[in-house]
This record gives sequence, structure tokens and C-alpha cells, in this order.
Amino acid sequence: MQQHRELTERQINTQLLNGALATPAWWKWAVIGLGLIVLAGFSTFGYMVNRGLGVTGLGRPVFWGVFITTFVFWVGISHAGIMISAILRLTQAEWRRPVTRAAELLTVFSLITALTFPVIHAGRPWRIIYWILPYDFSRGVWPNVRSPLIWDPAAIGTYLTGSTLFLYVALLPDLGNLRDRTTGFKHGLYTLLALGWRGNSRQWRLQTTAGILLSALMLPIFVSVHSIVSWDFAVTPAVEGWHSTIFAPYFVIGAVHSGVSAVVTMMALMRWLWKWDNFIRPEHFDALARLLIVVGTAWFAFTLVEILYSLYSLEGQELAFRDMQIFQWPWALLFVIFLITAFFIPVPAWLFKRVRNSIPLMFWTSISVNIGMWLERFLIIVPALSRKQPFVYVWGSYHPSLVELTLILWSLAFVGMNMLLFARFFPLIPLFEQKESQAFSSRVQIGRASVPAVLREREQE
Amino acid sequence: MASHISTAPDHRPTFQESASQLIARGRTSAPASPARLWIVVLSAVTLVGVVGVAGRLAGGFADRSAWGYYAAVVSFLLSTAGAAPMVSIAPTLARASWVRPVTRVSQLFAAVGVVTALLYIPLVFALPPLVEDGVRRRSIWFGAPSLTPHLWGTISVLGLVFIGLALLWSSSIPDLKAVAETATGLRRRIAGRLSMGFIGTDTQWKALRMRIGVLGAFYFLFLVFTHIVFSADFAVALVAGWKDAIFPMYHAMTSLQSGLASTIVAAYFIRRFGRLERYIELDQFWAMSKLLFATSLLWFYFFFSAFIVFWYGRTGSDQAVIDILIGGPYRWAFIATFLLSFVIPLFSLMWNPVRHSIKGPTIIGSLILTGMLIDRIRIYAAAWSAEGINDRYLRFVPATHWPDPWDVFVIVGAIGAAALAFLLATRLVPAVSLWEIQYMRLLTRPVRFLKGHAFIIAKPD
Amino acid sequence: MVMPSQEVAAHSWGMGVDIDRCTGCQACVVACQAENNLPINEEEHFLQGRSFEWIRVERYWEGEYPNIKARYIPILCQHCENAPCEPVCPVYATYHNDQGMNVQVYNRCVGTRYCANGCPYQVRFFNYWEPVWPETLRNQLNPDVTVRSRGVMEKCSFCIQRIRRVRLQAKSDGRAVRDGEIQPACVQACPTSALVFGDLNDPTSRVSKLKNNRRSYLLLNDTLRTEPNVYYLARVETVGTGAAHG
Amino acid sequence: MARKSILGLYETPDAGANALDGLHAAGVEAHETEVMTGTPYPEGAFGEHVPQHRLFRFPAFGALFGFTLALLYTAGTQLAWPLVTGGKPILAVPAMLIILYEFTMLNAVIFTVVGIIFESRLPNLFTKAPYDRRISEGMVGVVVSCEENRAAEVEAVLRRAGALEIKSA
Repeated sequence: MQQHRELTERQINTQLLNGALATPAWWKWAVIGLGLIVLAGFSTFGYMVNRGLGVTGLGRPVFWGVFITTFVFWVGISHAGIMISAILRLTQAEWRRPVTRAAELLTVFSLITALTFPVIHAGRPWRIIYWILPYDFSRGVWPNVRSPLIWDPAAIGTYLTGSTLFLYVALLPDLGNLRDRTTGFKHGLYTLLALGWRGNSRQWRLQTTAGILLSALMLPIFVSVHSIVSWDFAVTPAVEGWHSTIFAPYFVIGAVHSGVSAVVTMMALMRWLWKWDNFIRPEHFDALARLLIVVGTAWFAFTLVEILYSLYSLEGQELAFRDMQIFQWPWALLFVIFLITAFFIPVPAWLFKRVRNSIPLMFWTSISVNIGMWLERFLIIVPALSRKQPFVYVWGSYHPSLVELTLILWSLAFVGMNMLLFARFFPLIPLFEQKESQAFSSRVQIGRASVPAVLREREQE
Repeated sequence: MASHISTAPDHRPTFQESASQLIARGRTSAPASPARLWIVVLSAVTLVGVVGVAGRLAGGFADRSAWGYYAAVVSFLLSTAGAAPMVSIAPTLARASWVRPVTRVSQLFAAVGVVTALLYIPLVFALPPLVEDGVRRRSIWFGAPSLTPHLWGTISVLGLVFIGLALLWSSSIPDLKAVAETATGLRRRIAGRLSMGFIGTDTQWKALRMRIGVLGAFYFLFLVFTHIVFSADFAVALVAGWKDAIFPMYHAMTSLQSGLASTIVAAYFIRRFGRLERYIELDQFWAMSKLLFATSLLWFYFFFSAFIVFWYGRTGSDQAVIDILIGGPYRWAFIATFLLSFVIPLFSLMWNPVRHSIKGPTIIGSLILTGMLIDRIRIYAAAWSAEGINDRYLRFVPATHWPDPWDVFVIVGAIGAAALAFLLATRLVPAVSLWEIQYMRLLTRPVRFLKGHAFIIAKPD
Repeated sequence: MVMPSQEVAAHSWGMGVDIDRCTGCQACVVACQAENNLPINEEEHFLQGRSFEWIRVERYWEGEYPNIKARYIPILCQHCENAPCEPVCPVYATYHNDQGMNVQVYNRCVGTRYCANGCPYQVRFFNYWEPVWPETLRNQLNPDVTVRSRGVMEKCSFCIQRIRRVRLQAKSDGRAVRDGEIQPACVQACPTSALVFGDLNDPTSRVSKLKNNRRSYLLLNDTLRTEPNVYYLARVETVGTGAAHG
Repeated sequence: MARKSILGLYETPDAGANALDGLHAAGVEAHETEVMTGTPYPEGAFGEHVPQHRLFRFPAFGALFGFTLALLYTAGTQLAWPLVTGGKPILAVPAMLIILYEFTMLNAVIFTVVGIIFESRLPNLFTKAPYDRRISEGMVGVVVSCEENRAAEVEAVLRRAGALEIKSA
């Protein structure tokens, strides 16, 4: 059910570059609005650094709260990029084409936002920045390589560098295209960025090889990043809710579930904002939704196995912790909301073809998944900390303060603003992928039926 | 756009050629063909296995540690033969067309499931009940009646075999119809009755394809359930202090790897002895070796995410697992598995020429199968010989339990019986599914794109 | 794998806590807060869960009204050999030194609070607010102990300043440290001498005798295997000698 | 003899393919011609010379470089400052494995990208070879670099194949 119309290359150029060459009317107001929230966030951070962490709701024993939840949430969202562009590029799925660059972009910006949170939540941020980097020759103060907090920057740094370079290499052909379409200062800028791209067969061949090779390299990195983030929690023996071996794959599947839903949300927004109806079609939402059903069910299976095995040894602490997390106020309410929004609304809804093909329904179900996934991380981190071993007491549970909520809002606005700024200078949908899919797709006559077909390259006989 | 595509010479076997070659081979196979010779040899080996099982039964169920190797063999067969159909189910659900020639090879492993089911029955009696003289031991069934693990273990293993056979049968109905038309004597009667009056009307084809899809998806869900139940009851529950949430997923993941390996090895032998070189081509082996490489990486990933949590945590239960499974009496088995299942596949399959060949994945696949057998021996021999099942932690690490002659007979006999069951199944149903080959031939066509060579693949859905 | 240098450490400081002697008078808590410049615990800090008690007395009630019994256990940093808080610190702000103690280096700590998450005894405290003393109390601060700023983790250090002073004194006198010569603030202040400090490597020291006492046990060690260096001695229950109560 | 490069612009890919056939018939070697397109056509679609690239060498070298870098960083820092933490050995191998893996993959990716840019001869901003804006709008450009004296013959072949425009530099 390929529903696209044949477009000439010139039409593709004009439609897809409408965001990059001209300034859409709504763009200015959107950037200003988001910019204000970002400024509010920065000033709140300044206030917190000045007054100390007392302004947040943290205390003893809940030392980690909403900041680390949002950190894990944004690392989870960043897994959409590689899941869409790497895995689907390796399996040559046709429906990845309009989304690869936007997904990688979401990866890069959500990783940058994720990296800011460990700095924000630290007691002395001005020291954490340079003490994690292994450069301190003078005082012989080296980072402790056995600490998961050193694995984190290594993994996220690798993933961020890899994604940014992957994004740039895949952007080269479109930079050449933009260089040809612009004049004056912008032409100079794009000429410099396009490194003299001419589009000869050698460069195209390397583009396809690069796509396959970089995807193959980025895939193991993508799996390792969220495993390492989960080992921040899994390795501590004292916290019952955390010390479980299934955390690594459980977090990775959860990241894919929340990441791909974020891409679906973004696709719906892109289609609505830039009017790319020819390129982001209902069949893409349908394919992504079918993928999400499998990923969502796998993630839910991992959740159940984790809870099953945490109760398995019937030790007093574990039972008390699960009882608190699932049945006691206020965690019980959050647990129910989490289950409904992350699994019981979206996944059954996606089973119906009508839901999968309607863009607004897909938009709202994917947003509900991400609300649920944020709650899932919150319910893993905070209850486990507030109810550790017998000697840990807490009157009144942890509740986030206004400062923390502002900084969460800041992170959403920060990612949104960066995406809009990028979209102003570079096309969000790769032009050459659209043209390639036009050149490769054709129709095959089998009896009376004219069936859409795809072309696959074959080595020379 | 479509103007660039021009027809190219198509020298793949035509409909009549492939029909006669695949179906008739069963009827006109001359007595000197290797199949009959192999059947005699394998049935002798199976007899050895029966002797082994009888010897084991004579030893009685009192001494639990005697049944360690027996449980390892049952888990080995359940894992390899159980997961092999997944090799055809997953790509078919993902609508990949490369898998069509090997779908029948992977589904034929359901016949091996019969051997697994027969071997499984004595094991149920060897498993200690949940409540023994008033003391309830630890298990994932918590407060359930005493024989629940035995009941659910049997349901899961027999259910898996049943669904596997149903999948094999329903996907081979068209071929059975073709066999019934050309075969004589007993084969004709059996094939005729089994093909259930399939004529090939449009509705029958639609129903057939829908049935295969549903059975495939159900098989996948049931496989994960079986691995959770079998690994939890027959391994984890028997060792005091082994609290390892990832073990069921490790058990399922390693079985996917060995299922792939067994499909590759079986496809190699069928290709050579059945002279089917023109049907199971290099593309199938290439795609499967990519998956083999990916699952070998996943083997290390699942192992390491458990090991890092145990190594870092050092609590009582962590130390118990490392002592008995990795560092303790079965250290040699662990090192052998580590080399065979991860190091050798990693450093060999990472090279393109090895992956892009037919012999490469077959050799690596057989190494992975041996590694898998040793891995199961390491886990089950250790689990079944651990004392003090109701202690809080493993007080005393058991000595290495070396196999006695009955165990060796059972292992050799089980593998022989599995090969025999597979071979007998290929006598009734053609080893390469005729209707999928012809369906693939209908959908794909070699073409010339301008001057270059390419393939057109129609995507009807 | 290179194992750490296993030659016998010169000293392995440890502590004995005799629950039977402890009356729950909290003298140790007050002494510790005075000795180690702990910030002033206002009531509001207690409610926010940000109070500082390097050593605290946990109180449990046993029995039903009317014959209720209070039980007290002083809990301080156990200086575990296999500490869950040490390997997770990214900047080596806390590690296990050759004296068998878990040291906390204040100027290296960047405040990720990961160590406090890992501690099962909850004996690590974080400076959420900048500690501030009224003018009059300024000169009451102990010069040997650094005053921590906000954003830094702190915990019981076995009064390392006192250990250093005695060891330097012993070194300059050219003699070994005598048993009982080093007394942390809490040990010194305890009226019933329930707290004993000494060198676990020296078999003749009082703390080694307490360690080998029949009544000695370790907190949370059989499940978490943290191998603490603080040995607790169980309470002695007088069971039903004639009179109805008891 | 100075070498000239001549660009022939063609409306459709078929015209481009015919132009290349004409050039090969006229005896121009394969490596002297360069086909420029706006979209990635399958290999050899224009019958042009399929270039061999040695890209796979870069990630291998990068991985090796990253591994040694990480080995220095992890083992070096642990031995330079041997502090016992949590009863773990000084050279904690499982923790090192993670950092080794991350640095290996990081450098493999970086070297691959450098390899891609290098292999496609990219940073050539100041080349004289002719180029036309409309190539990125779907037209096909065929560039031939040949000797001065053969320039006229090559232009004739390009024009006969239906070139929209001929440029030379």
C-alpha cells in the first residue's frame, strides 16, 4: 500500500528545502517561546548553584531524584536515532527513509541534554566537569575507572560523537544541494560545510558503504550506552530494588520503546509544521506502530520478569520494598498511571489498523508512552532509595521542588529549540534518500495486479 | 523513473524444473542414496541412547546429582531444536524474502521436538517437589501446590513441541499435496491424508498464510514462556542463593543462537546430500551468518550484564553464583563455552570473506553448538549437584561432577535421535518448501538498471 | 588480576560496641558533633531529612504495653572492608586506606551522592546547605578538622585527627602506639564505656578481645557481605529469675 | 600538453549512459570519465568504472588505536594511583573492559568517518573541475579530462549524445 505520488527531483528540492531556505512564519515565534523557557531554566540552575542543593526536594535517604530520572529519560529518548537509522538501514526497510536524519538529530540533542543533568545534580558542578576527564597530570588526581559514573561519560561521549559524525557524513549530499540553491554568505557557509561535494559515483558508493558500516559500528554502542546507564543502579548491592542482573537489557528495551515513540511524536509534528505530507505518510506510522507493538510487549515481559525475580527470594526487605512501590500511597497511584500510559493504552490501541494509520491518534499514544516511561524510571529510582535496608528511615517521602520541575521543563524546551534551530539551516528529511527511493521504486505487473516493488543491487555477474 | 529498468536474462530454475527436482527426489531416490544408510546408522546410535536412558532410570531418582547431565541434554535439545523454527518465523513476520528457501529447514526441527518431549518425561520425576516434609523451597511459583513446577514444565515443553509440529504441518500442506500426487505407496497415503484436500484456491492460500503468521507469533511467545519456566525450575531453583533475573533471558538468547547455528548446519548438509545447490544459495547463508554474528555478540552481552552485577555486588547470593557457575568446579566448562560461543565466532565472523561464504558459517555454527552443549552441562550439572537447597546461601560448593558412562550414552544417543527424527521428517516432506520457492520466483526478477544489474522484489503487502 | 598489597597492614583500626552496656544517653552523639565541626541541626533540617549525625543511636521498642523495653544501638560508619560506597565514587573521594579505615577526602568530593545511595547503614551525610555558625560559636570549631562547604559528603572518620596526633607522638617518642591510647570523641564521652576503639591486628587489644567474644556479631554482614570493622556485642537477657517481670 | 576537463550536461540518466558508451567507443579510458548525479544510482548503472576503495582499513586501525589508548588510560591510572576501593583488585578487569570497549568503538567510528571523507577525495574546495547547479536537480553531468588536442573530438561525442550544455575548464 505505497501511497506516494511520483515527484520530479526539482519538486522534491522545493518541498523539502522549504524549511531551510525560507523562514516559515511560525518558526520565529516558536523559537522565541522555547528560548524564554530555556533562559528561565538557566537562571533557575544559577539560583540552585548559588544557594546549594537544599532548594531541591532531595534529602536523606533519597539522594537521587527527578534529575537522574530525567537523565535516564533523555538517554532513553536518544536511542530512537540509532534504532531507526541503524537497524532499519541494515535491514534495508523502505519506511525508514523520511525519518533517519530527524531520528539521529533527536539522538544528538537529547544526548547533549542528558549530559547536562549529571552536572546539574552534582553538589559542586564546577568541579565535576573537569574532574571526570582524565587529564589532571599536576596533582596526580585520576578518575576512578571502576566507578559507573566514569563509564557513563565514556559511553555517552562515544555515542554522541558517533551520532554527530554519522549525521554529518549523511548530510554531505544535501549540503552540496543547498550550496547549489543558495547565494551570498549562506552559499559560502554551505560550500565550506559540503567540503566540495560533487556527487560522482565514487562519493555515492562511499555514502552507501558508510551508511552500512557506521550503522554496524553504532549498533553495539547503542546497546552499551543504556546498559551502562542501568549499571549505575544495578551494581549497588545495598539497594534492593536496583541490584538485579536484568537491568541492562530491561533498560535497553525500555529505551527503544520510549525512543521510537518519541520519533513517532516528532514525525507527526514535522508533518504538521512543515506540511511534508508527501514524504511522511500514514504507512510510515503504520510500520513504526507495528514495530512498537513488538518492542512494547518485549519491554513489558522484561518488567514482569524483573518484578518476579525480585520477589523470588522472599526476603523481608524485597517484599517490603515491592509492597511499598506497588501498593502504598503515593507510589501506588504513580504505578497505576505508569502501567496504563506506558503499556495498557498504547499497545492494545496499536493493534487496530485504523489507529495505526491515523496521525493524531498515533501522536497522542506516543506521547502517553513517553509519560509512562518517565514515570517508570521515577518509580525505579526514588522508591528504591527511600526504603533500603532496616537502618534506613524516612518520615515523609520525597517530592520534587519547583526548581526541579523548572529544570525538567527546561530540558524539553532545550531539545525543541535546538531541533528548530537545526531545521532552519539544514533539511530534516534527507533529500537524496527520497530521490533514491523514487529511482528504486517501481511497479511490477503480476497478472492483472500492479504490485509496488523495490530494487536491490546485485553484484556484477 | 521506471523507464531505466529493462529486463535481463533469468537463469533461475523454472516452475516445472523446481517442482520435479524437489518433489520427485523423494520418490526416485535410488536405494544407494546416502539417506537410507544414514537412517540405519542413526537408529543404532539412538539405541545406544535408549540404553543410556534405561541405565539412568535404573539408578533411580534418589541421588539428584546423577541427573545433572541428563537435564543438560534435555535443555540442549529444547534450546537448539526449540529455537530453530524462530529462524523462519522472525524474518517471515518482518516480511524478509531471503529466508524462503530455508523456512522448511528450520521448521523441520519441530520433528526433533518429539525426541525432546520423550527425553523430558523421566526428568519430571527427578525434579524434587516444592514442599518436602513440610519445608517449602524457593521457586518462582511461591505458594503454589507442591507439583506446580512439574505440571507447568510439562505443559510448556509439550506445548512447544505441539505448536512446532502444527507450524511444520500447516506450512507444508501445499507440498504434501504435490507429494501425494506424485508419490506411490505409503508416502502417497500419508501425504494425501495430511494435505487435507488442499487444492490451492485463493481463499485456501490466504487462510494458509494467515495460519502460518498466527502460529509463528504464538510459537515465539510460547518459546519465551518455556525458557522462563524450564530455566527457573530446572536450574535456578535448585541452587541456594542463585538470584539471577537475567538467567531466563540468557537461556532464551543462547537458544536463539544455537537454533540459528543448527539451521545453518542442517541447511549445509541438506544442500550437499540433497543436491539442492540451486535453491539454498549463498544469500541465505550470508544473511544467517550476519544473524549468527549478532547473536554471538548478544551472548557476551547477556553474560557480561549478569557477571558485572555479581562481580561488583559481592553480596551472599552474588558470591554463590560466581563460585558455583563461573569460578568454581566448572571453570573449564565456562572457559570452553566462552571461547566456542563468543571469542571464536566474534573473531572469525567479523571478516567479510568468512561471513560471505557457505563453509564459514557452517564451521562456526558447529563450534557454537558444541559450546552450547558444554554451556548447558556447566549450568545443569552444577545446579543439580548443589546441596542445601533450603539454605539462605550456598554454604558448600560441590565438587566437579564428571559424567558416568550412562550420561555419555544419553548425550550421544540424544543427538543421534535428533538427527534421525530430522532425517525421517525430510523423507515425508521435501526439505525445501516448494511453494515458497515458487512464490519467491514470482515476486523477484533480475533486471538491468540502465547498464548495471539489479533485482526487483515486489512487496505485495 | 593484581591483588592489592596484602602484607599485614601496620594497624587495622576497629571498634567494639557493647549493646548490653549502652543506655542510649546520646553522649557519644553530642561529643562527635562537637569534635568534628558538624553543622547545627535545626528542627527544619530534621524534617527535610538533612540532619547530620555521624554516630546516631537507633531506638527500638520491644514488648507490649505496659511492660515495654527500649533497645538502643549506636550506629556509625562501619569502615567496611568490602564497602559498597568506595568503588562507585568517580573521583576517589572515598577509598580504603592501609590503616583499615574508609577515608573521606572532602576537597576531592564533587557531590554526586552515589556513595550515600550504596551505603546500607545510612551513615553518610550530605551538605545540602552551606553550614553556618553564629558569630559566638565561631571559635568553638575544632582547628584539626576541616569545615566542609556545601555540596560535600561527610561521615564518621574514627576521629582521624586524634589517630594522627597519637601516632605522630608515638613516632617521635620512638615507641609503638599503646592500646587504648587513641580514643575517638564518642569513645571518650561514653559514660558506660560501651564503645571501645583499638587495633584489630593486635590480638592483645581490648577490641580484639571483644571481637572474639561469644556475643559479638556484625551488622548486615551475612546478607550483604560488606565485612564491617565495627563489632557489636549482643545484649544479655536475664530470663525469668524468680520475679514475674524481666 | 595541458589537460582540459570538459563537462557535458544531460537531461535524463539514459542520455548520460549513452554519452558514456559513446566516450568508451571513442577510446576514452574509464578512469578519465566521471559521472555526477543528484541521486545514488546502483553501481555500474552508467557502465562507469566502479572504483575500489580501501575503507575497511580505517576502522580496524582506529579500533586498535582506541584499544591501546584505553589500556593506557585504565591500567595506567589504576597503577599510577593504587587505591583499594570496595575490596576490588587494583587492576579491576571487568570495569576496564567497559572503558576499553567504549574507546575502541569511539576511535573505530572516528577513523571510519575520516576514512570516508578521505576515500571520497572530499576536502577539494578549490578544484577547477567544472560543475553545474542543475546536477542536484536531477540532471546528469559527465566530466571527461583529456589532452588539449583531443578536446574537440570529445566535445563532438558529448554533443552527439544530446548534451544540453558543454562547459570546459
